[in-house]
Amino acid sequence: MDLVLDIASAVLLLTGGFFVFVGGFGVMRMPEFFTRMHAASLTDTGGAALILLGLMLQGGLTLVPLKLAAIFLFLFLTSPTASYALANAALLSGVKTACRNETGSPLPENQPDNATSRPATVSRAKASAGKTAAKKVSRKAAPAKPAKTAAKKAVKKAARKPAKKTAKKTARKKS
Amino acid sequence: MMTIVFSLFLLTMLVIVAVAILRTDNLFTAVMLSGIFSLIMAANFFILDAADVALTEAVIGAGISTVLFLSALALTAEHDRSPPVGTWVPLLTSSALGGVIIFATFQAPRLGDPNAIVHQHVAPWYLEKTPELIDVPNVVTAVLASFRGYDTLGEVFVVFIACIGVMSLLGRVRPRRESIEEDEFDKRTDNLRHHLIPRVVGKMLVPFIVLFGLYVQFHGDFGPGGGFQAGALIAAGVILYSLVEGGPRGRELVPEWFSSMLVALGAFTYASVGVASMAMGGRFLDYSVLSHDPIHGQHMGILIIEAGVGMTVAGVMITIFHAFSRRGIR
Amino acid sequence: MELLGLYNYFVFAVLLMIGLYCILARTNIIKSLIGLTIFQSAVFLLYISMDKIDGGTAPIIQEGVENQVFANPLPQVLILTAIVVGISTTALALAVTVRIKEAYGTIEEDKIQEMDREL
Amino acid sequence: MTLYDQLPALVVVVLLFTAPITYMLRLHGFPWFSATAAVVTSFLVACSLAATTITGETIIYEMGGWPAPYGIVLHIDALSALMAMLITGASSAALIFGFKSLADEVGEETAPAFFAAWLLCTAGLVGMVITGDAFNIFVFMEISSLSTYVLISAGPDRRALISTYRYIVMGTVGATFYLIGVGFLYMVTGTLNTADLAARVGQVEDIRLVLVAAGFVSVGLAIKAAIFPLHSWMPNAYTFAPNAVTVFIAAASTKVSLYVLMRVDYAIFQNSITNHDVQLTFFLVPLGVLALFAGSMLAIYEKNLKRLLAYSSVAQIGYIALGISMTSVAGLTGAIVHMFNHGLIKGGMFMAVACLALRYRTVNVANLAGAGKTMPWTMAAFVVGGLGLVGVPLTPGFISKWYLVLAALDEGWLGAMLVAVILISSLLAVIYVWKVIEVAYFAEPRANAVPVNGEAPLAMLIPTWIVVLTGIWIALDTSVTVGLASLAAKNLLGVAL
Repeated sequence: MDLVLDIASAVLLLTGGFFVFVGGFGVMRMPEFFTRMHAASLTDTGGAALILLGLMLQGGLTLVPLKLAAIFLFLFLTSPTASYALANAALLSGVKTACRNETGSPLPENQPDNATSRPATVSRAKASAGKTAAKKVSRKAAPAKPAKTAAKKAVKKAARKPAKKTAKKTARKKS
Repeated sequence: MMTIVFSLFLLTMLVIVAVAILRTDNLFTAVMLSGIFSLIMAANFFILDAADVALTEAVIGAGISTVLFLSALALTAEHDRSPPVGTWVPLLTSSALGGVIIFATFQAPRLGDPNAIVHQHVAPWYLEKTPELIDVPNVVTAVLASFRGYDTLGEVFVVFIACIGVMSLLGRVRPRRESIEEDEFDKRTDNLRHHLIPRVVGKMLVPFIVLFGLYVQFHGDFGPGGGFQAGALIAAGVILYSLVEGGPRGRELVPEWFSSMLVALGAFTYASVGVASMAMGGRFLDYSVLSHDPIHGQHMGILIIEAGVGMTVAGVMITIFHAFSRRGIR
Repeated sequence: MELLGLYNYFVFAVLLMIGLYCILARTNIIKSLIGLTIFQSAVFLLYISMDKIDGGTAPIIQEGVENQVFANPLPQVLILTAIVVGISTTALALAVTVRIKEAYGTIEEDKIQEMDREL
Repeated sequence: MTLYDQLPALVVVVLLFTAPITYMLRLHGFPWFSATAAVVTSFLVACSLAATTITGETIIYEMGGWPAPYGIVLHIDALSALMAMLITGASSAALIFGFKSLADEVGEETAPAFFAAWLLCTAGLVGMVITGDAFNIFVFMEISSLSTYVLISAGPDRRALISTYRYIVMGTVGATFYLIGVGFLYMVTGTLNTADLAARVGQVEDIRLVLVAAGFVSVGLAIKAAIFPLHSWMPNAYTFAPNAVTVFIAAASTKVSLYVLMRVDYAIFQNSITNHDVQLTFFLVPLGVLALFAGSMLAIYEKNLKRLLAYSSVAQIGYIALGISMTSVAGLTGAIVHMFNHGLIKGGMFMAVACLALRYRTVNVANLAGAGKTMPWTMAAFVVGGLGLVGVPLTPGFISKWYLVLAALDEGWLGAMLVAVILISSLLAVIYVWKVIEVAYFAEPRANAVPVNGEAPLAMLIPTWIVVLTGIWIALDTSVTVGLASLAAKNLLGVAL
């Protein structure tokens, strides 16, 4: 009977170890913050859970598996919250994702003003900031009608500038 | 053999993190790395069979000291723009220091060799006599509380002075010059309020952390644990609550006067146990005179002083955290 | 092989060097304090690497387990005290740092020295 | 266990016990009163301990009832009793003297914290002096240093904060060096009790660790004792601390580290490291001579009166280091007596400076012009103290210099050189004392720097003059101080009594 237990816990421990390795490797390889966090949370959830399960099998019927279950429950509660808080703080402080969708253009939600999971108060402030930036852009573009390339450059610069400005403003307002 | 491999790996990690702390310019990263440094140090202690010390280092080194550094960072500038100054003199002195030590430790006993002098002289007496004289499973708690109780008394008063110092430095109402625009600082400490998820999960965890702290407090005689770890754990629970709920709510939960009184009460309890044993005819801190049967007296003495230590450490950590977080708000 | 046994002491020496260098070379007060904590943690490592015995376990005596080899409890007691001394000194130093920031407006030691020299 | 047997523990326990009480009861004026009561009782207990140890008897008190190498043991002989008397005496004098000057510097709100820290500073210093356990010295060293940081940071000037920060960093590095030294000693002998260490260090065969341990302990204690090259924290700490605090720490705190250096060097390393006395002379004599000259020169060019006295303390600590380096009974007696006498002289002078600061609101030497006329009694106390620094007969300074010169004479050519150094540095002391006297008595009083209402209050003058008169009294009747000191020197060197 304990041979089966040993084999099962060995398998669990190995896969857990593999998950941790992949997570660590992923953190190294991923291009920027959010994807890297995705890889790290892989270690937290998959790796830790499997290793704990493997150890529980080793523990037999003593108090040890109960304590390991308590640790598992604690981790099960805290690590998703931690990664949520981390992601939220990163998004608010204006960390931009460098990802592209298949067509190569920046992902729609990359634009700061229509960000998804933002509590109501913050997004209203952001929307107003976005509108003023847009008004400024149109005023600047209108008078320079003949130098179309200059306007296009201004628009592109303005688009980039407000993104940076609003990000900085929200960072100051938020942090 | 396995411990050598594990400790080899962990010690190298330790040095890498220490070098990273030295080289990074951003203070925020340096504080986070120092938290990781303490955690690896705690793992190292566990491998070297020091369970109590590993628990203390994890709670105090990784937990409380990171929180203190972060709250100090919130009140001061965050970036360390200055490059190292005149690197020759510090480099010379520190490498001379390191060289002397490495030169000396060639004659030191190897890790774990049983016939080192350290394991011959005083330690075996403790291991034999504890079941006989004090009858407490955890020998470290027996030595900490009874055989060398005078050291721990001094220790409790060191923590007591830290609380006095922080209160006298940061206690008074803030002077006219703000170190940082105060409304922005309010944002930082209170902005977690409308982060729904951390708030809900945090509030759910706080009771269990405090419960675990009390378990460690009274379990100190049987397994790794005791007054220091328990006090720091309870303080960690209260600090989590005031982080998640915002400073003012935290101060409502554990008011300022209560936590500083807790500190003075803890130190007073410890000293009065000593004086009580003097009054009962024994020497200072001699618990065996506290009750009819010496071993029962030892148990009672250790229990009371561990409670005193727990009260003091919890009170100090909470008072210091509130002193720092209150500093930002008028 | 026997050099491996001394690895703990070498790491202790290296950590002392890093801590002292960080205290002396860096002018930012909080960075020096982090250097101070590293400097103190190195000493904890020295004491605790003394208490290890081959095949020993944490010194908790369970009944019924015969001729159990235990690690040496004395350095652990000393280090429990030293850790709490370390955190108390750090807490006091951080409180002084906050007051220095309010009094001088900066926490760079060289700028503070200039401010004092003008007085 | 009569009360008489409990005395060794009581001298520390009284202070430790009242500290939380002072902090908890926040009645008006109560903190100062409870602190003074506790310190004065502790002073009386220390005097009774000195009375028992003067007969040559060493008191051993086992903490918690556990025998010597396993539990912690208090080891009180003539030297520790003398030092305990110095510490508690200086602390009670500074507290009684400081009632008015502390009232205006330490607000009502922080008074409980301040006086609890004062009690714990005294308890830490006394605890270091009477304990017989190497690690316990570290714990009480931390208690006294942390509370000294708190006391200094209570200073009104903003520069008190930056000097506290520097003192924290240097003090912690010093204490950690001492901890490393004790760690190596423990690694080599397996015990922490000083008497047990002394017995077992001799049989150690790998001598390298013992040498490195001696090095670390000496450097750590040199930082805490502000011996010359490692003294940079002291002048600012003394200058910007509240006046009453400077009186206490100038008289007692650096002497305790010198006491620990003496006890560690002579009790533990003397009979274990071969030709230890040559190494000690090689380590302490250059530092002492350097301290004498640099301290006096810095004092001569210093404008701030408190920093001037701090630099003169660096020079006087050089004398004590010289005394320790001469491994002879006369040399050690000279060092121990000078620790006690210098504590008295410097305490009295800092009290006079505090009176001047209270009235003139400044300690700049130039602004104190004409102080001799407006505050005659205070300046007279300062002048007597200054003569003590120079070592004029009839002052305590003369006694200690006499024993140092006696010891130096029988050290051959090195001794002759030391005698010359002692005489030259006494002349340098004349220069910087005269500089202050000249400004006080012969210069025209400045228009703007007129003191509020003349002489210092009586409540401050009486303690100052009590300290100055006790100085003169022990200069005349040296039975107590020199008696205890020579007894202690014989104990340390293991010479037959």
